[in-house]
Amino acid sequence: MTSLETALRRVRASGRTALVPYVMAGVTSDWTRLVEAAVHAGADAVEIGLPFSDPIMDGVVIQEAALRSLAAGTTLDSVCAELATLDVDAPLVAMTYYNVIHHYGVERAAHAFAHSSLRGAIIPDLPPEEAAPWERACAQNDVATVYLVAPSSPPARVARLAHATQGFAYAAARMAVTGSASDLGDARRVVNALRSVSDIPVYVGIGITTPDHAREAAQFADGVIVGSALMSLVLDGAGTTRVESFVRDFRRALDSTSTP
Amino acid sequence: MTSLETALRRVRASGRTALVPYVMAGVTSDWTRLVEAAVHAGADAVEIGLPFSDPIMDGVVIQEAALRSLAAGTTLDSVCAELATLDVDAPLVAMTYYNVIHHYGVERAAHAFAHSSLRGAIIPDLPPEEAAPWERACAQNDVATVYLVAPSSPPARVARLAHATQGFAYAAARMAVTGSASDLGDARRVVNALRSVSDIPVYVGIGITTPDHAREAAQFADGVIVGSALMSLVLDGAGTTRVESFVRDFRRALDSTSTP
Amino acid sequence: MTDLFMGPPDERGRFGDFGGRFVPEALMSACLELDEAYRDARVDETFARSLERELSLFAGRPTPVTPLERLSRRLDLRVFAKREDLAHTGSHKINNVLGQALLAQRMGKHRVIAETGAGQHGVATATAAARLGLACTVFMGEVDTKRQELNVFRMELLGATVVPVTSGSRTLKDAVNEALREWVTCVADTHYCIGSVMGPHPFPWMVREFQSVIGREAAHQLRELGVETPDVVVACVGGGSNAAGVFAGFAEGTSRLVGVEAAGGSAVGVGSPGVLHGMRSLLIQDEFGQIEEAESISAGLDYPGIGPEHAYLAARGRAEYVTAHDDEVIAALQVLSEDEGIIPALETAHAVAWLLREAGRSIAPGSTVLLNLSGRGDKDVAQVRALIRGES
Amino acid sequence: MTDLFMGPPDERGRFGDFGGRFVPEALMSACLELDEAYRDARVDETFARSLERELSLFAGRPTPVTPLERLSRRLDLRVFAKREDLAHTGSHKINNVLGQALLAQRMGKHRVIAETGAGQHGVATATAAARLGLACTVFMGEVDTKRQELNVFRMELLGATVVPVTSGSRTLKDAVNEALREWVTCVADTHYCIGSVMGPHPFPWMVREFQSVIGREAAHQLRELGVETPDVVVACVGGGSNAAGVFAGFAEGTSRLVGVEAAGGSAVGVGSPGVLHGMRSLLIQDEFGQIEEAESISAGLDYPGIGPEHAYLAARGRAEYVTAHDDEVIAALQVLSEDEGIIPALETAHAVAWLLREAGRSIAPGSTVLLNLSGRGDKDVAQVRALIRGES
Ligand SMILES: Cc1ncc(COP(=O)(O)O)c(C=O)c1O
Ligand SMILES: Cc1ncc(COP(=O)(O)O)c(C=O)c1O
Repeated sequence: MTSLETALRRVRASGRTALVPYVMAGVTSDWTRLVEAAVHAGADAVEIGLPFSDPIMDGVVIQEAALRSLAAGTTLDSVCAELATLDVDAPLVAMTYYNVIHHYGVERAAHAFAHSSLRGAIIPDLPPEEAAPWERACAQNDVATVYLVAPSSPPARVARLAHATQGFAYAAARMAVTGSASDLGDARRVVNALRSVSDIPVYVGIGITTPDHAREAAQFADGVIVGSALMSLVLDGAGTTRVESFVRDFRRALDSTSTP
Repeated sequence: MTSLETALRRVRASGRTALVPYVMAGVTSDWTRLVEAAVHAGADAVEIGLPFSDPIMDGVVIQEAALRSLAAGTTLDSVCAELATLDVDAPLVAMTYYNVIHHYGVERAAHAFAHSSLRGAIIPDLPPEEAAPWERACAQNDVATVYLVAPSSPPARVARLAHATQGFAYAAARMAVTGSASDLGDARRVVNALRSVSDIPVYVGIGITTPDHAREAAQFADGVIVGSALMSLVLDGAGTTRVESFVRDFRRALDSTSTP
Repeated sequence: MTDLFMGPPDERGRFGDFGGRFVPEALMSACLELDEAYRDARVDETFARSLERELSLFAGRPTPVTPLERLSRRLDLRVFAKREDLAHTGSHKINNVLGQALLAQRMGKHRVIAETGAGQHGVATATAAARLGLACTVFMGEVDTKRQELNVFRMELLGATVVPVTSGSRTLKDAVNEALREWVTCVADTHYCIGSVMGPHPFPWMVREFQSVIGREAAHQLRELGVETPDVVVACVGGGSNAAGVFAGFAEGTSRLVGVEAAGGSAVGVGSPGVLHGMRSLLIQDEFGQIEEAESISAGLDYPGIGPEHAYLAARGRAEYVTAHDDEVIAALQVLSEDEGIIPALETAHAVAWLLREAGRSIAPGSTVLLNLSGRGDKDVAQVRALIRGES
Repeated sequence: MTDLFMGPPDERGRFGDFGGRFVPEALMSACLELDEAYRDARVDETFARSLERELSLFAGRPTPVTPLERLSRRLDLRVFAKREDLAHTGSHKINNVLGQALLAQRMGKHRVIAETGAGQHGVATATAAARLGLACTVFMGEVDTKRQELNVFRMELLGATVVPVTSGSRTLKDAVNEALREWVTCVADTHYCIGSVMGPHPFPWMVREFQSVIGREAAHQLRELGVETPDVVVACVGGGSNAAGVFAGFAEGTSRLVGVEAAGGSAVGVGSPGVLHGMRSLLIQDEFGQIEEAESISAGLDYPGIGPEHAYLAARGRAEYVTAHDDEVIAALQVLSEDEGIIPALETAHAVAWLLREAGRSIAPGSTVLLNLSGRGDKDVAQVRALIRGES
């Protein structure tokens, strides 16, 4: 079992619904401070976006964040170097597109992630069918390969993805890119499908915009991922304080439903 | 023999090279005065243009004269009516396009011409092959049907045209529309071809712009037609005096070569 | 209807009272030479083979006959389209110019001249000239050269010289005048490649014959699609070459033949007999025989006359000539585009407009209709856009 | 060269190391469903017949192979052109969209979406959708919607909705991104009709198969013209669909296969392996794996990648990929126009430019060359005019 999964199972075991905010690396010059603020406010893990020029699973907010980050010169190396200066307990999970990894080299990338506290990676355009080299490299470096499950995934595929995913399973609440709508969509159905074949922690993402959504998701999922809502604030100029209070609001909402 | 031909043969018999200036009817409000001026200055006949919207054998000068005339409301009837007020000895020859005649009615037109001292008609787009009804109408009204002969006309055709033409034969000096170039072109060859099959008076036109041309043509032709050069003056504002002196210059040039 | 329609004209180039050869003497020899050369070529197998080769290998013939299924459902008819829009350069014009350019070459002429309105015939002529290595000059009303700048450039790309015509109304009619004036000066080495079934004999006949490949192909293709004789054959009419071409395949049968003119350029509807551009036909003219301007949104129909054979077919009742208004035309263009994925030329849309209007009226439900799709609308898209948006 | 080139890819959609299916989970089922539906359709005679019918009756296939005699003389070669410019909508794009639209219909989808750069593929897709009665949405970079206003209107006339894409560089690459994003939301009833031999498996294979009609026809037509095996087969390459289509008819033989990319968009020349738009192929990217903009005067070649099968053919040396510069391209467009009366698309002119450059160099005198004339230049005339006049 990956150390990410061990950690996240521990969170679930503690009766806590996991909160996973998303921060695009390099979106601002003090982005690592934003990560710290999120953790300080109660994040159980943080998704770290590594920007890609053509993020096909992302809506306008995260696209914009990626463009700003790229314009500022962000690279895989620069992110890893900056993460090295971070001091947070919560595990970090990279989110990027395969070309960034492919170009860097899968083994080098897994190695670099491991040395920068990135304990997992979500690569939405890398399905398990294409992932063998990457999975091998991750396995050697204790980097969890996290897969998404979509509302359209048929049962056999849910089983396959549930088996392949590590750390947690990412249940997409809807057929849409990030930041699209604002409700829980098909989340419950996707989560249940996963539950029926696996006991890995299941987190819901895509469409979680408000603490209310989070509270509702907490009824059936092990965690929630909050991406565009947070990045939208940051694009509008929010600093650490605002980020901290935003994340804290989600934390409180989740805690209000947790069964300790 | 048409009365036009009788008159023009008489001119030739007198040892005089015929001078035939062209005046577009209606080009100015005093156009009939221009005709009189031309006759006064020594014209042996005058070509009277009846304007047509699409004068394909005419160059820019006569096109422009036709447009002005049409814009002023000139019609076949108005021309005939105005000609009735004219008092000149020299025979008048209409020059127009077939649609004007066709639309008016061939018999009516020949009749109207005859009653307006128009004793001949040049219709460049009406070849003898298409002219039977018109020739009949003209015959009944003593209107001469004048045909053009071109440098491209082969011998058999020259003979045919020489036979069909009445009054005079119009020898086109060149393969061109009126007002195109300024020299005698193939005139001599065309005239000779006509001479070899007929003794009808042969006049040269198309390209006779200066008294020198006229003098040269007089060496082999029975007459010259001066169209665009004169109309060009009129378009530029020349009145009766200027027209008279212009025609007189041609007269003098012709007379200087005549063999009385 | 036992007459033989659409055979050769008489000796003098007449279709009944229409046609003939009303040209200046300077052009007479050229017309006679052309007549002889054409009569000779049309029975010459080598010529037929060269033309057939250029039509198929270069111009993309045969063009298909397309069953228009969605439009048919809309109109409760069985509509088929003869797809001249797919011929090289985008309309039927190429059929004629290839024939004439090959004939010019055969006659030893090394140059062609042509008139053009919006530029379709000019582009087609420049194309055929480039293909065969002939020099080419195109006369185009100055007004049109400005309206259709891109077609001017197209002709220039093809190596042609475009001469803006500044006489008269500076549009198509004047371009013909100017081409005739030019031809007078250069008949010896130049062929005048006229763009429709008009002009002096043998042009109306010859151009119809070159275009009749449309009707021959279509009759054969319809039979292959199970249609022995279409109830209706409809085409737009400017000078009338595409209509003549398609009618030629059906004139001997019982099909109803319909030519659709622009309401603002209806030589049959409002015209009267007259003589212009070398032919006796129906013309739009004033009470004094002065030719008037045709007016239509479609440049290709802006001709104040009609080919003499059409005047004859109208007089004899073998074909009927109707009109379509500008607004129906735009609507028809939209219907065909949306229903069938074919944006027709504005000219062609006149025929479509009549079809939309008459389906279920003078065309009985279930009738079989052959629509001659004379050209594609790409050339008209900017204009249609402006018209729809009310910008012009 | 005993390998069987241009057969089906392997189970995972790979041509050697290239291809595959790098898509978000939300699109995985759609890709699998499409794969299955396509495998089923390709062996179904009814499907084959419908496609064959639309290609011939609607799109005008077969397009001819034209011997380019004057160009051949100029170059001391025997050049033949496969005339995709004569296909409906003016390029080879229609072959692919008709196949995909019929497949979409067969899969019960009632809507298609597509990306487009300059608009050719968008117009083709809108056309096929209109013809079959499918709804259609086309994604087009905002920059391109402004550069190509008339193509936007054309698509609208055909009943399609055009969505300007404001993300990223607002051009073709971003239009693909946006189409994929849209597809995620509507896979159930919508087919993504991709415009070239790119994207996730089965697209590169399927699009090549739909385009292979070009090569099949051409091989047959050349034989009829007495050419057993052309020495050279040359095509321009954007995504690579027209090249793949023509190569497919000759890959098993000994012809030299040449793909010509724009010098400013040479995925083979300056690209490196990477993953984009669902495929592993050669891409133009920076040292960090960020995709770069392709730059060319020809919008249809402005794609920073190349179809995976081309990457494979290049890697195996079965085809070679070369480039042409903007100025040679303009000159080549002029030469073909003047010599043969065919104004090619700017994309196509890249292939012509290479031919002009290499005749007598790497192409021995007297060689037989098949040029894939992928499209007509009408769409480019305004741009070419501005370029020649130095206005842009
Ligand atoms: C597409 C199209 N159809 C019809 C016409 C009208 O000509 P005609 O009546 O000779 O076919 C034109 C003339 O330019 C045209 O371009
Ligand atoms: C005429 C033409 N040729 C070529 C291309 C390039 O596409 P592909 O490489 O897929 O054939 C395009 C694309 O729009 C095109 O319009």
